[in-house]
This record gives sequence, structure tokens and C-alpha cells, in this order.
Amino acid sequence: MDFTFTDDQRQLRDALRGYLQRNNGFSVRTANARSASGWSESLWRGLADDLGILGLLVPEAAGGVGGNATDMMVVMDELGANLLVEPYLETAVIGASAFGAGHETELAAIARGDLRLAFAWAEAETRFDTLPRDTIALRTTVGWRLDGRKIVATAAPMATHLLVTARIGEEPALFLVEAGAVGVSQQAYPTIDGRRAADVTLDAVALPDHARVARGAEAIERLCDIGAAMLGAEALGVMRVMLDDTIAFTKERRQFGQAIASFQVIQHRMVDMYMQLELATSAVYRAVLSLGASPAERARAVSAMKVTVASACRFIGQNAIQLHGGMGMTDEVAVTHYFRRATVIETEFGSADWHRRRFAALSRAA
Amino acid sequence: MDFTFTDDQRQLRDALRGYLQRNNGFSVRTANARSASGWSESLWRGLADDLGILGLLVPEAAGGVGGNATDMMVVMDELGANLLVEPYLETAVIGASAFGAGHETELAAIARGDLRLAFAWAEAETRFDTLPRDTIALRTTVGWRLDGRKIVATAAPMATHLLVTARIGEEPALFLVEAGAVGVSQQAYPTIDGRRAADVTLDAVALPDHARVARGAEAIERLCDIGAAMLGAEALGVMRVMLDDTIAFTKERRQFGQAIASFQVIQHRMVDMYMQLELATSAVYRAVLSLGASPAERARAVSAMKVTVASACRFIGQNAIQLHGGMGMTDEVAVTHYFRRATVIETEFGSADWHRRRFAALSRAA
Amino acid sequence: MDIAWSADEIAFRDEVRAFLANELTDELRASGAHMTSVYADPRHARAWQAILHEKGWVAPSWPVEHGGTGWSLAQRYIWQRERIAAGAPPVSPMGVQMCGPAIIGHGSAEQKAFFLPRMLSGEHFWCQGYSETGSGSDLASLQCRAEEDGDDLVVTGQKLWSTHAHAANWGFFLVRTATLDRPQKGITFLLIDMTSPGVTVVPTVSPAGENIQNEIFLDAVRVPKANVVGAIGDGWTVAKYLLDFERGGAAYAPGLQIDLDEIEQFASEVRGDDGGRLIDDAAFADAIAQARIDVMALEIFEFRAMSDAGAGRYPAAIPSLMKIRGTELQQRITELRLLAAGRYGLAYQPQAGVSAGPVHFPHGEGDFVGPREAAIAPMRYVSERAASIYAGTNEIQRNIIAKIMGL
Amino acid sequence: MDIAWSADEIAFRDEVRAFLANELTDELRASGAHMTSVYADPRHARAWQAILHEKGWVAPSWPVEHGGTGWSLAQRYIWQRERIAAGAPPVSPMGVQMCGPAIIGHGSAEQKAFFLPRMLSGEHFWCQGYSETGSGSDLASLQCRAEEDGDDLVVTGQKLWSTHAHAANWGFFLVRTATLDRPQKGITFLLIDMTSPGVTVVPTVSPAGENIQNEIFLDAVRVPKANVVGAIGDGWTVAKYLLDFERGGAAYAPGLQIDLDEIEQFASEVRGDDGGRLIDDAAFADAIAQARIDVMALEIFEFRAMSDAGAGRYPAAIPSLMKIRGTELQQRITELRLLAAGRYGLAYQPQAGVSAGPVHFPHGEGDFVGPREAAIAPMRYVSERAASIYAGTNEIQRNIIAKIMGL
Repeated sequence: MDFTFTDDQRQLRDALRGYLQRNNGFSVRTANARSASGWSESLWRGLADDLGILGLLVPEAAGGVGGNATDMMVVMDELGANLLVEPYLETAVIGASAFGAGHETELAAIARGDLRLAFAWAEAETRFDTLPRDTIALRTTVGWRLDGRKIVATAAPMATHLLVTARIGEEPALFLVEAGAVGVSQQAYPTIDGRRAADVTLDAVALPDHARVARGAEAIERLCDIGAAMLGAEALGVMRVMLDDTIAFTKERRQFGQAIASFQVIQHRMVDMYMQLELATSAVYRAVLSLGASPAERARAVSAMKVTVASACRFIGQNAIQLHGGMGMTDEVAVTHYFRRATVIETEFGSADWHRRRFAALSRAA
Repeated sequence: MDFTFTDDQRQLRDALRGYLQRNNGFSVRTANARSASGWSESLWRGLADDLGILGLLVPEAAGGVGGNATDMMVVMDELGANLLVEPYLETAVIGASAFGAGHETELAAIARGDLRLAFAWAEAETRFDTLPRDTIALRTTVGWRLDGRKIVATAAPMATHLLVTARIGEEPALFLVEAGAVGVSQQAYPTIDGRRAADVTLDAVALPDHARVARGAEAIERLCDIGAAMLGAEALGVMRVMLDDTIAFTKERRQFGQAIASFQVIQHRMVDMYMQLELATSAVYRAVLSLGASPAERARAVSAMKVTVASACRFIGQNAIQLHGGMGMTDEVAVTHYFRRATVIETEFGSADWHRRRFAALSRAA
Repeated sequence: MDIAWSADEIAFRDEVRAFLANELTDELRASGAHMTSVYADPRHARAWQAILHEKGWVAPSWPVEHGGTGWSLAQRYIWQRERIAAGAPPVSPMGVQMCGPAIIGHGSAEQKAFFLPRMLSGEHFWCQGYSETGSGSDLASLQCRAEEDGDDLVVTGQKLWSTHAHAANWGFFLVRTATLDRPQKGITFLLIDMTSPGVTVVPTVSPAGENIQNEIFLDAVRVPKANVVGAIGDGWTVAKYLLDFERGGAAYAPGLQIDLDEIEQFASEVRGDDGGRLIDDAAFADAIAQARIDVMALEIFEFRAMSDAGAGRYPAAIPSLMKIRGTELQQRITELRLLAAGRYGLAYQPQAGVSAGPVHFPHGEGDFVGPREAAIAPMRYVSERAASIYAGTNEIQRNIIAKIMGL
Repeated sequence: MDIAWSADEIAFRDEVRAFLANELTDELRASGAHMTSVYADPRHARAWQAILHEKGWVAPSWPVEHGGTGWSLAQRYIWQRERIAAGAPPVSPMGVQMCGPAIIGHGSAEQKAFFLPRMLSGEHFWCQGYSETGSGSDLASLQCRAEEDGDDLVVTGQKLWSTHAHAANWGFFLVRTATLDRPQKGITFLLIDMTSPGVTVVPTVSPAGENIQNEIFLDAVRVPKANVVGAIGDGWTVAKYLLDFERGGAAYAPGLQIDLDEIEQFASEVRGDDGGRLIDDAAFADAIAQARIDVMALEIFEFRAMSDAGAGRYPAAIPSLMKIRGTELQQRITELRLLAAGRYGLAYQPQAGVSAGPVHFPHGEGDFVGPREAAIAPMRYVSERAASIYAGTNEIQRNIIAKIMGL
């Protein structure tokens, strides 16, 4: 048992931190988020070329780094601390984990930064359930035909390709669909954390045979668990900044002749925020280190993590705003942007209620 | 709409308060609770003869006061503030509400103090459900035969008679059973709040025809609602003392050179205790004032109240102990006795979970 | 004690209902029903106020001689409850509820004659100038200065968090006319024409992207001394009077009940986590029931305060207790609304609601995806974080209560 | 990073399991499994300690030369986990975990030679004399005085909350030997033979009716100066050393997991509110799942602290964070236990458990009603309210953390 980072991981973190400070500072990031496209091509290129982290999980043979889950956790934490709006999780985490043997081309494209992915799994009638219901894939003579509708597919408007879940009969499967393919249409909109998403309609979309990237419920659940675990790592960065900003603000802000950080009630609140962050960190470590375990153990660790992280996001986010007072209610201070990201993370890949229930079911089965 | 007490009610409260201070002071009350019988015959006589409150809900025609629910709320609140261990709720509230026309003899005996009742409704297999399941009443040529087993019947060891729920076929009913009747046996024990209770076994207990006091589910639910509402009123007195004692203690107790009541965290905790007490008071008023409403409205108000009061009992009780520090962990200070009474009240006549669910079901039906 | 409304009160309720049924247009109803925060947009608020003005119902809490309705506290409570239930937008509180009482209590005869009728008619639309960069909860530390110059005061400074200042033509301000031993002294309550030279309003963009609050910059703004309410230097007294004016009138519960009705209605139409309707989901149903139970207790607490105030008793801690509990539940209910919205709660679609001001973040126009209720949910959740901050943070309210409790 | 135990660690775990399976008698198991508080009764604790002593496993955290095991932090964690899982009673902490480290760190060679072996063997059963009427969280303000008189110190004063003083033959005390500018100065760490003339132990009855804590009255008790640990007047240093001794060793999670296992087992045998098994009740199942999730996070937090301590890093806030979270969950789980007990949770039946001391409230003997688990539930609930009070209240712990955070 060992919970220390390697020197390489520390160097990776420091390099990434410096790079993002230079290239994704708060005003730059906000401008990117509010631009027409909602993201920065040059930053994306930088992640690929300057940092090489788009291929972090891509095998070396396919042009990647061949890193492990802990390496990725280090990266996601920093991206969270810098509120990256580009589709890194969807591409470099979920995409890189979705493609196996036979999809080396796509893996190489991910590492090069040529592929930007969105993960279209949610449907109007499935709420937080992971598996597809009303998106149907049919065998055709040359491959597949997809019909259905996906909702709130984050990053879809900026994606070159979509990873779409659909069922073949009763079997869920994952398909790679070009964003501009005939029959694919998007209704795009921003999300409350300054990202973009779309409802995606698939109308007789014709796909080649090898567009089926993965099959079976476990494959999809595994991808969602990987996504949730790395989203949890991102949340750690988001929450750390909120706590640090709140401590700094309350030490500076004076009311009634003293810094508000000197009031005991404010101090204890920040202690509890710190506690929540430590517990969330612990839960994320376990989830990330369990990604290679049995499906049941992995799912249990991820669901436990998601409940813990959701509660920490809410507590730290709400109190960061509260302790910033009126300043927390303006768009000008960074903390409100972190708060909104934390709010989105709370329910991404399933709400706390959903994961608590999944955890209970898994615990019962064990 | 009017939420003020009448002059008569204020006088009743003052008279009762003075009487209990003189006759049920903390050391007297504790000695009574720990005596062999667990109660005081002389105090009981005083409630009947000196104060006349045993007959508060008994019609004047039957020798009682003919008071209303608000009068009883005033009394129960004071009894709570004085941690009365005698079976007042069981006798003067539930008993007096159970008996109708044809039972004037029993009503008069209640008012005189000659009847002491226990309400044996709970069974091992019903958890908090109100209605009987495994206690069976059969028609006999001369009346009824009762068989079954009741658990944790509070006040049973000190009662002259038991009010026992049983079912006749599918119909629930309420029976008056002499505590010493043939076939009735008790396994008695104290409860954690210093009262007494018993598991009661009924083995072919023969009852006369008029022993059936009430019939139908609504009659039993009404009694439980009345009991719960007045228990809520008692809780107000219990909680008020805990809050007052805690305020007094924290103003007196010094640590690090200052009264601990001067620490902001301690102050805010006591503000929240006060808030909980005000909300519980509001919920109790509504429940008590709804006792004469339609069964659904009454049940909804009582269940809402029970949830609110349970949460207030827990919050105020736990924090009263916490803020008393080590002193809260000895039997010597009164607050620990109030804490244990509050803990019992939390689940008496149903836990918060049970009542929240009942409330939701009633709201859905409405 | 009696929990039932009297026959007179029920008759009054029916009169109110009939009035609302007749006078509310679909557009006004939509404006009240689809608010993205607790504020109605100024345009609809003014249109609705015009209708109320005709009926004489703009300012129920004012004395009759100034245009009040002469209603009892119970009637005022019923009015609020029915108004909210009918989906009418709220009248802007800055004039009638905040500045009006100050003028009524401490204004000159001329001020009353000039301002009160225009406040009622809506000709004057008011904003507040209290908070400053360094003076939030610690309001008395305010620095915005007013120097005497002949018949005028010349005001220079900066104010924050002024709701609807961008739409207002008049503002009531606290300014510093002297620096004395206690910060509460030397503050003056001043009415400023927002079209005066030197007044600049800069929008504040909220976390939800809306411009509801504003910054106000005052650069040597000349204001006639005739616009001082009360005496120069005695503004703290006026401001405190204003806070005390509406005692016994807190009514959070009616709005929260309607919120819960909306959420339950929505939850009965969408899918829950266990495959059935969301409203049948055990955890969600539990959370809704708990919120209803909490609101019920608050409602009776409000009734009790009303009844006590009517009987001449009103414990000093009540307004702070109400504010804490009311806003806690308000925020809790926005959480439930967001939870009900599910995944559509992530989408930023202010165009689905009626915002109280211009929207500054990139967003769509017209069409939106998913249910309207889901689109409004994140706006409400984010906006209502302010509820525990404004008008004295809930931490400050607890300090106030602790002092009243003698701690 | 790696979350798995190593092969060596697993081998060690198996060794521990085998030992426990062989050595634990049914009586000892019952004593561990049916505790009415977190304390085992002294008789069983000593019996179990004798078995451990034979094996050399009484004091895993001690240096090997004094009788420690030489285990790694991970092995010590595994040992605790397995010990609890097997239902063994805990060894009394007052000697091995509290007084022992003080003697090891600051004691004389004679003290080490005399006391440590007897502490390990259980011949000496220890109690603590720290708290006083006026000195709880503010320990440094203690007043119990010791005057020098030749080779002796003469101690007069009163101590509170001394766990198992009624069963102890030795006690370690903090006494005041001088009054200086700072209250922490002039305090002396003293070992007192509890059979000395002038020592009187008076039982403190807990809210659950048990005598676990005691008051100790010291009336001119003569104690040889040879029993001072460290220097006279330097007791605060010794006491602080003792607190730091077990860094990285916090292990609340293993016990809490066993608690939850017990509650789930019980809940699968009794009826719930909706007619099925309690364990299938949605609200109860949710509460259990949440508690398990919380304990899982705490467990990894403990692993991280252990790993960091092994790597020489140990943030100063960790012990306080652990204490707060560990005791919060401990208390939360007693609430679940009480809830599971249902109506039988009202019954006062200490005779169903193994109390850590005499029981003073009226209660039955032998037979009890309802399930044993239900009978123990209220005892645990009431007793564990102390968890957030002892060893520095959780409020004090938050003050400590705030200071470390630089607030």
C-alpha cells in the first residue's frame, strides 16, 4: 500500500501547472469559453504538442505516453484547478479508454490532437442510467444504421467525432460517429459552467462496420466509471482552488474592524471545507486505484467516490460563495466559475442519489 | 386565526409550574423514578386532587374539567419541563380520549386518579405501525378472549389497567384490560429515560362485552395521533429546559479565560437550538389545533409535527450534551435526564422516517 | 388558539382570488411563473403595479392616509399568498417596501406629497444605494461622501449590489456627511434622481449571467438638501425604522409552497432514477416530503409572528430567525428543483425564463431544449445563493440573535 | 500509488488471523462483541492482555527494546483491523498507549525498568489524572497542587473523568508544582500508586448508568520524586510527547466497518417500516449506504496518513481531522444502531451487554427482552455522546486546525 506520488508524477504536475498558468489564465480561459466556438484550438494543440498529455493513456505503440490511471489523476486535478473547457476528459480519458486493438488509428489521432470527442450516452428517458434505451443500432449490409436522440452531450459542438451508445437488440454497444455525418444534427447550447453541449439527433446514420468500438453493458459501464473517476480527480482541483481562494479572501476582507477569517464561525466553516476536500481526495484515490479491479469492486469504489465528491462539491462550493459574500455573486471573481463547474460535476455521470443506490445494490450483491 | 393563550391557560400553566417545583423537584423526581415502583402515589393524587388536571379532558358531566386540546398542550409542556414520570399521557390524554359514551365510570375514575392506564399498542412484528397484527380478539359467549403479545408498553408496570389493541378478524379494536387479570403477565423493565415499561403477554384473557372501548382503524389512529401531538407538547417543555440550561451553563463555564458562551461557534449553535425549538413549537401548535380536523388533515399535521419534533429533540439534545462538555456525561446534571427523555420522544409513536413516509402518502392522496 | 381563518378572512381571500383571476393577463402570469431568480423583470413588475394601483392595492402595509389598504396582518398575509399562488409577478420592493416606509416615518410633508403618489403609481421606479466595496454586512462603515454646498449636498462615491438600478429613475442612498466617534453617526438618508449628472450605472453580471444588480458611481452629484429624509446625519435612524416597518409580515412560506407544487408537478411528469416517475422515487419523495414539512413549520411560525404582532408582542429575534429559516429553505428548494431537472439542469438556457435583467453570457435565443422547468432550475439554484448573503448574511443574523439571547 | 496490501502484509494478516482464531475464548469474544460503550470491562481486558503478553503483542507501537513488536505502520493497522473484526476486547489504552510512551520518551532508566514490564504484563492497570472541574478543554489551567517536601511531592486536589480509576492500581497525573507566567509552565507529570494513603476514588455515573469514569480525590498524597516523569515543572512537554507518539496510527474505520456489519446483519433479521426486512427499507438502506461510503473515505484517509507518515510526511492537522471525522461517524453509527433497534431501543437493559464498570441505575438481571443488539443500542448511543467531548472537544479540534491553516 502506497499513497505517494512518484517524482515523474510531480514533474508532470508542475509542468502542466506552469503551462496552464501561461496559456489558460483566468481571463484567457473565460474569453475562450465565451468565444463563438467555446474552446481554443491553440491550447488544444499545445496539450498535444507541447505537453503530450492528449496521449497520456494511449499506448506507446500507438504514439502515446502509455501512462497509468494515477498519472491521469494528476493531470485531471490540474485541469480542474485551471477550469479547462476543452474536451480533454471526453477525448484523452474516455476516448483513449474506449479504443482497443484495431483502433490504433484513432488512438494515434487522439495523441496527435486531431480527434476531439464527445461522449453521447444520456437520453431523455434514462435520467442517470448509463445504458442506452431509445437509441437503436441496426445491422446493415455494409455496417450499421443508427437512430435515436441523445441529450446534453457535453463537448459535442466542438467534437470531430461522437462516441454514441446504442443498443443492438438488447445488447448495448458504443459507436464512433463523425460529427458531420449525414443524419447527425445537433442543437447546441452552453452549459452553466461555461462549456458547450448539444442534444444530438441521429436519423438513419450509416456507419461502417468497424464503427462499433465496444460492446456489452460492462464496456459502457467501465467507460462511465473511468470518466466519473477522472471527473472526481478534476473536482479535487476545482475544490482546492475554491478553498484556497476563500481562505485568501477571508484573510483580506475586513468587516467590523477585523479580517473575517478571524471570526470563529468562519474559521470552523473553512476547517469543514478542508475536511470535505481531504475526504473527497481519499475517495478519489480509491476510485482511481480501483479502475483495474473487478467490475463490481471498481463500480463500488467509483460510486462511493461520486457520492463523497458530490457532497464535497456542494459544501465547498456553496460555502465558498457564502464566505465571499456579495463578491461571490458576481461573474468577475474566479470562485463563481469554479462553483458552477463544481455544481455540474455533482451530477455528471450520475447524481449522489443514483450512485448511493448503485453502491447499496453492489454492496448487497457482494 | 389566533395563536395566543387565554388568561385561564396562563393561570393553569403558572399553577402547575409552581406545584411541580414544590412537589416534583429534580431530586424528588429522580428518587421516584428509581424507587421500586418507579412513580409517586402522592404526586399522582396531587395531580387529581390539588390540580384537578387528571380530568382535564374528561367531560364535566363525568366529573372532569371539560378542557380542550390547547389546555392539554399547556399542561403537557409543563410536565415535559418537569420530566414527570407518572403515566399522565397514557391516562389523562389517551385514556380520556379513548372512552366515549357508556364509559362514564372509567372517565370519572380517571378524573379522580383511581385509574392509571398504559397503552399497549406495539408488537414485535409491527415496528412503528399503529395497528395490531398478532394480538387477536375472539368473541365469546360472555364477551371477548384476547391472545397475543405486546412489547415495550410504557407505564404498564404502574398501570391499574391496560388499553390493548387487538384485531377482531381484520378489524382493529381497543380493549380495556385489568392489569391483574388472569392471563395477563408482564416482563417489566426501566426505559432509558427513567420510566418503566413491560412486554405484556395475553394468554386467553377473558373480558366482558363492554371491554371493547373502540373499534376501527381510524379510532386507533386517532388515539395515536392525539398521543403523538401531546407528546410533542411535552417535548417542547423538555427542549426548553435543555436550551435554558445550556445557555446558563455556557455563560457560567469558563475556559481559556472567558465564558464559553462568548465563543461565536457556541453562540451560533445555541441560536440554531433556539430556531429548532421555535419550529418545533410551530409544528406542535398546528398538530394540536388539527386534532379535531378530518382524519387526513389531522394525520398530516401530526406526522409533520413528529418529524419536526424528532429532529429538534435530536439537535437540541445532542448539542445540550455537547455544550455541557464533560458535565453532560454525568448523571448528576439534569440535562442528561432531559436528553434521554428527548431521545425516547424521538421515536415514540413512530420514528421520523415512519412519519415522513406517512406524510408523503397522505400528501399524495390529498 | 385557533388555526382556522375567520369567515371575514375567507371572504377577503375570495375577493382577492376573483381580482387576480380577472386582472392577470397570460403574459403577466408567465412573467411571474418563469422567473429565473426572486426578481420579476422591471417591465412586467411595472405593468402589474399599474393594475394594482387602479385597485388601490399597491402598498398594503402603508397607513391608509398615504394609500395603504387598511388590511389586517392576516389580510396582508392572505394577499401575498394568493398573489404568489396566482403567479403574479411581485411589485418591486425597493420603492413600496423600503423607501416608502422611510419617507412615511421620517419624510417631510413635501416629500410625502411628492414621492408617495409617484411611488404608488410606478412613475418612480426605485433602487437602493447602501452597500459599498468595503461595507457589506458592516454597513455602518460606508464611505460614500456627501459634502454640504449651499442648498445642495454633493455626493461622491460608489455603491454596489443595487438591484434594478439600470431600470430605476430614483434611488435612496445612505451617504456619509460626517465622520464621528461611532460609525453609525454622520450618515444621511438621501433621495437621488438617477438621471442627475454624475450618476453612472454599471451592470454587475451575476454568476447566472444576468444583470440584476448594478454598481452605481456618483461623481460630484448635486442633490438638493430637500431630498434628505430625516435630519442630515441621522440616516441610521431612518434606515433602522425602515427595517422595523414590516414586522410580523414575513411570508416566505406561501412562495415556497408554490415552488414545491411546481417541483412535484414536474416530478410527476419525468422519469426517476428507478425507472418509474421521479415523484415515486423513494429518495426524491422523501426529500420533497421533508421540504414540505419544513415549510409547514415555517408557515405556522409566520402565523404565530403575525398573531403575536397583532397582539402587540413581537420578540426582537423574530425577523432574523425568519430570514435565516426562510432563505435556508428557499435555497434547499432550489437544490430539489435542480435535482429534479436531472441532466437538463446542466444546460444554460436563460431564454426559457423571464430574467429580471439583460443576460450577458452566451446563450441561445427562442427555442430551448428539454422542459422549461429544467431550464429554469440551474438559474434559480445559482441566483438563490445570494439569499443567505443579502440583507445581512445569515451569519450576521445569528450574531444578532445571539445578542438578543443575551449571549 | 498502490492500494493493495503487499504479499508480506497479507501473510502477516493471515498470521494474525490464525492467532486470534486460536486464542480468543468464547467469553472474550462475547466481551468484545457486546460492549455497551467503547470500553471493554477491565476484567476481560486484563485476561486478553495476558494472552497477548505471552505472544509479545501487547504494545505494537513501542520500540522493540521495550517490548514493542517492530511492526510497520501498515502491520499495526492490520493488527487493529483484525483484532476488532475478531471481536477481541481492546487492551486498556491508559497504560500501553498513554502512560507507556511518556515513560519511554521521558522516563528514567529506573522508571523504564520498573514500570514498562509491569505495564505489559498487566500487573499494573493504569488510569489517567488530567481533567479537573475547571480544566476540561483548557487543560493547562489545572489546579491540582503538588508541594515539594524532601524526597516527596505532596499532592492535593481533585481529578475528573478518570476512566477505570476504580479498577486501577497506578495512575499518571498532571499536577501543578509552580504557578508561572504561562499556565503550561510549572506542570509536572507524576506516577501515583493508587493504593497510596489519601487517594479516594468516587464513581461517576454516566448518563447510561454505568460507572466507567471516576473522580479522584487526592488529600496530601505523598509521592516519591522518583515517580516524576521528565523534570519537575516540565510535565506539559511529556504530555505533548505522548499525544504525538501515535501519529499515523489512527484507525477508526476498522471498528466502524464492523459496527455497520453488525447493524446490517441485525437489520436483515428484523422488520422495517414498510413491512419487509428493515435492510430492504429504502430510507434505512440509504442511510446505511451513506455511512459505509463515509467510512470508506475515512479508511483511505487513514491509509494515506499511514503512507505519508511512513514517508516522513505528516501534516499537523491530521490527528485533529481524524478525531473529528472518526467520532462524528462513530456517533452517526450509534444513531443508526438505535434506529434499527426500533421500539426496543427504549428499553434500559444494560444486563444484555458487557459493561465496562458497575451499573448504577435500576435494571433487570439476567434475562432481557427483545434482541440483544437492540438492548445494547441505546447504551452505545448515549455513551458515545462523549466521543465528541473527550480528548479535546471537536470544537477545540477545529480551533487547532484553523490555527494550523493559518486563519
